[in-house]
Amino acid sequence: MREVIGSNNRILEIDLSTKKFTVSEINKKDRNMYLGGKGMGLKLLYDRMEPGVDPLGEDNMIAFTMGVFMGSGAPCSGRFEAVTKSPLTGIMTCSSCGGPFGMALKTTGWDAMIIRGKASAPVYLAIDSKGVQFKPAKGIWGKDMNQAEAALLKEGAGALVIGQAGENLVRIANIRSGHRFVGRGGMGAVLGSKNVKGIVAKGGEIKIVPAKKEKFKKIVRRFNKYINNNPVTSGTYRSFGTNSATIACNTTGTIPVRNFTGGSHGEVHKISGETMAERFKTKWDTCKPCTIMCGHKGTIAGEERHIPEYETVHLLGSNLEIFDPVAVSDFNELCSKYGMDTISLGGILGWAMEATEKGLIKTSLKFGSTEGVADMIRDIALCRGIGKDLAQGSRLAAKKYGGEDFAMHVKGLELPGYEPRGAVGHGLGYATANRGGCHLSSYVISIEILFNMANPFTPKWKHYMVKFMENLFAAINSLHICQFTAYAVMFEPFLVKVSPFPLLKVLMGNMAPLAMNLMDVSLFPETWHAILGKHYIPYLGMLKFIKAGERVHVLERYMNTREGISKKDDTLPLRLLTEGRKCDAKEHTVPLEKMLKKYYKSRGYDENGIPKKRLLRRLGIKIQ
Amino acid sequence: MNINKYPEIVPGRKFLKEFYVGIMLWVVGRALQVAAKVDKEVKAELAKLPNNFTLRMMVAPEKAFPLFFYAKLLPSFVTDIGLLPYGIQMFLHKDKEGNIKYIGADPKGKKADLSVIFTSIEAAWLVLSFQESTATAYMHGRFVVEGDLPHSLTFVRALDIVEVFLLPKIISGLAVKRYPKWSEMSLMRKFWKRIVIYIRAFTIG
Amino acid sequence: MLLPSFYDFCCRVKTISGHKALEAIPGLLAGMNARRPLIVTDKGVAAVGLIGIVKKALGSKLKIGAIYDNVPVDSDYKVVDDAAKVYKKKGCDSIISIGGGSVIDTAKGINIVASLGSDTLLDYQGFGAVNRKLNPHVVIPTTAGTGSEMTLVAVIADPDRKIKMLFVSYFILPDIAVLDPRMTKTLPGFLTAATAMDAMTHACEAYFCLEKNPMSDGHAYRAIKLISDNLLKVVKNPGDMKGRLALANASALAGVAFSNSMVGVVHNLGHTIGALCHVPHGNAMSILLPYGMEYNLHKSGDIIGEILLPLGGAEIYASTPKKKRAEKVVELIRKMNQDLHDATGGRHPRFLKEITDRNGKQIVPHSMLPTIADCMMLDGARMSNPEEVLPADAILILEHAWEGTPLNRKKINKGGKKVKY
Amino acid sequence: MHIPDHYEFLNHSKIISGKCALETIPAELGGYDAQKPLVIALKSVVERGLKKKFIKTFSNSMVVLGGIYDEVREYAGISLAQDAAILFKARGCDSIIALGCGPAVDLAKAVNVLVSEKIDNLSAHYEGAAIKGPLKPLIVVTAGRSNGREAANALVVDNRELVSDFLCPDVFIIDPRMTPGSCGESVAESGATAMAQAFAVLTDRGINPMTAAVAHPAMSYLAEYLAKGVKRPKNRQASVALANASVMASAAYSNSRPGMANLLAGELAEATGISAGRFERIILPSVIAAMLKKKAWIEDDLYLAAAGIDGYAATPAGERTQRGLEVSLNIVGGLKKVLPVSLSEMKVQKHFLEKAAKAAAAKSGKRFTEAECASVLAQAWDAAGKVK
Repeated sequence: MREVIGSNNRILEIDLSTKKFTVSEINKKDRNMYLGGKGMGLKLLYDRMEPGVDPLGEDNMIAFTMGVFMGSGAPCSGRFEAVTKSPLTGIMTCSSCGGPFGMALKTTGWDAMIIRGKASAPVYLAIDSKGVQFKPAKGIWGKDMNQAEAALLKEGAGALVIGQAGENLVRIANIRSGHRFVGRGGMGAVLGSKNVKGIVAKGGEIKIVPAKKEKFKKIVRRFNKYINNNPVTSGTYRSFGTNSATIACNTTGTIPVRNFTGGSHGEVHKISGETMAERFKTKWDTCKPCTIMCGHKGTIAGEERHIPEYETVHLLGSNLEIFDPVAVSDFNELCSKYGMDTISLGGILGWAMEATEKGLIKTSLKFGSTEGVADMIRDIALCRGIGKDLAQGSRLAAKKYGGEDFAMHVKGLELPGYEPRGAVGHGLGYATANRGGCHLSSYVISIEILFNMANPFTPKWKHYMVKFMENLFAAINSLHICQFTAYAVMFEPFLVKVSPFPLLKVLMGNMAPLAMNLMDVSLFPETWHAILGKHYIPYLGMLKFIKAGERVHVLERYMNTREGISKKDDTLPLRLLTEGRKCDAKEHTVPLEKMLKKYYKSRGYDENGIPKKRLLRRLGIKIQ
Repeated sequence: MNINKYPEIVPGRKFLKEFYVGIMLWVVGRALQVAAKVDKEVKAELAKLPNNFTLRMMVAPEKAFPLFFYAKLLPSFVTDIGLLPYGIQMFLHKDKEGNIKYIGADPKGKKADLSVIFTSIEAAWLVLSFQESTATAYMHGRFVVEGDLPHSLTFVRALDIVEVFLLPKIISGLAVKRYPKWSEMSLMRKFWKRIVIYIRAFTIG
Repeated sequence: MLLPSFYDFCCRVKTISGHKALEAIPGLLAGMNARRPLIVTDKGVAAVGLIGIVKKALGSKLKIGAIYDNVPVDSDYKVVDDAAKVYKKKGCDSIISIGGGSVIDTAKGINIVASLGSDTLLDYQGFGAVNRKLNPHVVIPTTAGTGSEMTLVAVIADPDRKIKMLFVSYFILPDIAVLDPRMTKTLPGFLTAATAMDAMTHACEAYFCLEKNPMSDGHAYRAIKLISDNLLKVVKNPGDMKGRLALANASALAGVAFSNSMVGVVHNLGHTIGALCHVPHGNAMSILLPYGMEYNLHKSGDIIGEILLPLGGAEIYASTPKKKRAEKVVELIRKMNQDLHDATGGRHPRFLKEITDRNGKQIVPHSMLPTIADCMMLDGARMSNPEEVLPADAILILEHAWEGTPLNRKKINKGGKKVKY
Repeated sequence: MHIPDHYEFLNHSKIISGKCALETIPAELGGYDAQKPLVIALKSVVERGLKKKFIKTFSNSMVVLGGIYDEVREYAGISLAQDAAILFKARGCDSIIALGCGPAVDLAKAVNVLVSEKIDNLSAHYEGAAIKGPLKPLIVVTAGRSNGREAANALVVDNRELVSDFLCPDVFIIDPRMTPGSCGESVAESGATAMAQAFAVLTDRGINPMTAAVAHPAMSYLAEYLAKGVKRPKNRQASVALANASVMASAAYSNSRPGMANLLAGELAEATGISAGRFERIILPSVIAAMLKKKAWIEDDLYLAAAGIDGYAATPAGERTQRGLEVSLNIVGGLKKVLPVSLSEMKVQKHFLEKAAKAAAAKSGKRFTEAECASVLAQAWDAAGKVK
């Protein structure tokens, strides 16, 4: 096995129309500016793709990019990124996935892969270190994800597959690798539109060796210590998965109930992570490698299944007023069979239920009832009946049937399972997230609710928190390492650890910039540095690291503004802005306009939300 | 839905305009009564109206100006202005002998043969503050006529003449279509009548 | 275009126009949940066979409840009550009126009584008495002139009290007006001329009188243009269906225009002459129109001048200097009257003295003029004339119109400001 | 003058425009035997402080406002209509006043259907059931941005259209106290919509004298006041004229067939979620340029309305079509500084264009081909049809 020090830097560019591929190299400057993962994927598409192409057309490209951490043995580094123009939102979408395909592709010798064009007939791609083979997908086209993946895995260590939903160009279709998904933004439909059923990478052809082995070992030890000490990463997430947040969110009124009309519900404990862990006797089932261990599997309805994640539980559960964990798991299994994003699906079903209630469409769906839900999921995946329209996403469905005021999406992407009226900073995060209604772009709710460090109802400094977290997470997703490690890295260093909690809270509430910049996240750049070594690129300091994150975020924003995104799209569903909730003693809404103005200013956008030229120049983004 | 968020709204009143319009109606009524006595032209014009004829000028809607319980306590001068108690209105009566008389503002026991109704207080204000001429106001629907249209034309014509008598040219020029020339109405007659009508309107009637 | 400081415009009637417009009626009535109409008409219309045409066009889709053809020329409330009884007895649910102004007004009255439930029209006098939606009412005008199908007024006489009762309400407006050239096909030339000139007068007066507004202007402009383009053609060639359709349209357009912009001295005098001497309305209108314009020339000459464009065409308009345009309009109207006079073999009168009855007797004797001038003061149309009209002025106009000489404009009493619309 | 062999025309709404127009509302309501209206108001209008002025005009009248439901924003959805209907019933109202244009009117129409037909939602009507009887009186007080559907016999709630002659508002009140716009942009958008509608009516081959008579003043006012109104949105005279133009254009348009600019703009607006007015402003010049190139036949009405009587008469008959188009181009050009002039400037995704052209051609009833639509859009992509 060949050893590669630091990073391999090879890009595989595949043109399906001509069935040819080319090999190119990531240059040092780009590596330094955009790191890898998400940043690199965006940069590659930015250089190659014209704005205004049809997401489901030939001209769209999809990039799969690995980070520098992948394969190095850094903790929680088993993640890769997929970037494309989303058919659901019509703008760029980036999705992180922890499946085995990333490691397989990286160890096959590729740091990135770009697919363009459209195959004339269904194919699957088999990748090895020499290049790619286009193989007809006759046998697996039309099969569900389980069967297709099993078939492909015969030829390599990791595979990506789409289900029937992707084949049918369902705009919320996802891509699967192992038990993990490239979930959001309808990437499955992009592959489906290119007639690609799956991609399999041989794996195991090269081995990544860190440049500074000793330092790297030390850092990994420190990293693991942080993770194991942090109560979230080592405690709740490790024991109960992401769904451990349910109870905290329910008491603070931040779970979606009944298509985002309410923020808490009395029966939520039935679907909490703790209940599920006990009831289904869960075991770990995670990305590889991982130290946090948030993924779980358990025995549900007599078979071993993956335990639904927080978002799945709330979008397919509480949002539909369904509090039966087995039913939620059933829906989850259907989604992973047909290949659909559970968050978007939950949003769509919530919309459909309310639209049915209001007489806009005719379905058998009803809030609080599981009846017809499974059938509707099948209909959506297979584009049957009204499912065909629902498969277009809640935005397009609402355009056709009405009910745009309660279609819970931002920029076309359905909202995840946090109710922003209980955490306004998180609401701003939804509005400004580049790919649409996304919780992972900034996840300010972690500060507002999970760590209880800021008042969730005041707009004070929320713009700064959102900005800081966006930059940080963009950088983390470019390394690429699990986002949850950020909690450990942010809160475990000495200074934060010894500060009394009330002081931290006061600081965060009143001087957020100071508080946030005091957080020492230098562990990330240090790891990066240990892997790549100084001889390869200049030293990456913490500020530079955050700036790289900012660059990635602003580049994505800039790419989106070329597709027509502006202030008008940075908004929330009307319901969140105008309707008070019954679960609040005093009705309140998200004061978005106020926060947005400040956010634009601190970001360096103009009042219409377009990045100013000065900002782009400062970040070194070439204006096209 | 919380319907208390959208309260019912009972609109208020425009007291100043009510006051002005009330006074003006009184002046118009009294002036017509006097002019019919002292001026031949007005008399001839009003002679076209049948005898025993009651004319009413009012601002709609009548019910918007409720009868206050204390109305009876007020001196008749105040109630006759038509200001508060009976709505803003005035009555002119032509008796059997053909004399025109202003008979106050109390609608009780009076049956109007012809009603000239201003559609709103604002409309009455526009007309009676001479921002719109009588003809324009009619075109713009500022007042409607209930009863025989020909009679109302007679009335409007008489009103036009009285306006010329009462008001300086600069104002009445706005109110009438064609200001009479000297050949039609001599200066002497105009000024003399103006004085007489004013004095009598405010005194003996 | 002029923007008035205030105006209102209302024309609620759905217009159906075309060579096969009648055939659309069953569908439209069905759309309003009506299946069994009462047909209201007069003997004259029935005599020329128009009912047959309508019946044939309605076909079998619609069951006609009854046909009431007893409407006299001057309709009164007794006729209305009588017809309403027929309506109720036969279980009708809508009205189709076929005829001229009198028939249409009667039908409006019938609709009030039949829809609101009382036995007699007398119950619905006064402001606001008609206060809810009436049953569907389809109007098929046969004269191309009155524009009565477009107005929200119904004038119905009360012979006992010798007054004309005025019913004004939005709900009185017919629902549908059907303009079909087949209905005017049999109209003789001189009547075509008279009714069309009536419409012309509506349009012209609507264009220059006080309540003119942008919408009425748009309608009036097109009415004038259609009439000036088509009238002579149709009079000369009565079978010209295209021309007939154009005239029917023009009449409706003029009806819309004048019912929203009111009319002036021409109608003022015309109504009075009609009432006192029983002159056909159209004839009085066509004779007085040029005089009415001349009378108002000094006040609204510019506006009257604009009429030259639809009346004479762009070439004449452009070649006439601005100041002369209004005079040219008057000249053209006179010429039009003259042409019609020639084309109808003298049956279209040019001056008041030319109007004769069947026996060749003058209808308007010269001695009547002072009486007309006095009574003129009682007609509502004088309010909306740009210039004040007093008996002395009326005499001036009437004298000239009687003789047929152009108005001596030096004698007109001038004063006051320019008209503010 | 062209008279088609068959046409139907309905302009149900009464227009009351000018000084003290608001004060006529009690009398108008009285004509319908109503005296307790529910007011459905645009949030933006209320926020501009017009609510107080509006209420004041009812002084000294018997009218009691059953409530001012001011939750209407950009989107008209059934939930709002249901809420307003509850309010309507709870207060025992008997009529509806829409304060503001666009969604407020759509919503008021929907509420009217709900309360008059006594139903909970519109699903039956979406499936084709006809609206049965006459509805409650609906008065529209124009203010704010128009979407060109106010005077039409249709409502669009939840992006779905219902058509019925009963839906026409009964009265339009255009009062100088209410019409002044908040910014040049919204005036320009309403203006562009009205312009596209009037243009579509006046260039339609099936034009009839009635629609022409209504579209004529609309076009004239646009020609005279649009540039001024956009420059000075607070100008009362211009704003009244433009509000008039909007109402007239939408009344005429609802009796006519949609033009190419309307169809294309509608498709693009649906695809992008940006208001159609902006697209109309961009596409109209390209449509006009294409017509100029094609030397299409157009009734004289367009030039007459746009250039006024004198301008019209001074032009030889043969040149009127062309000059009419040129003048229209200039009117649209007056919006150059406030609205974007090209689709690329609007950052419309290029792949939408093809679909829009296809859909527009399909909806046009074979009047335009897909190729024509596509070429117009291609021209509109990069600021084509530059104004002279």
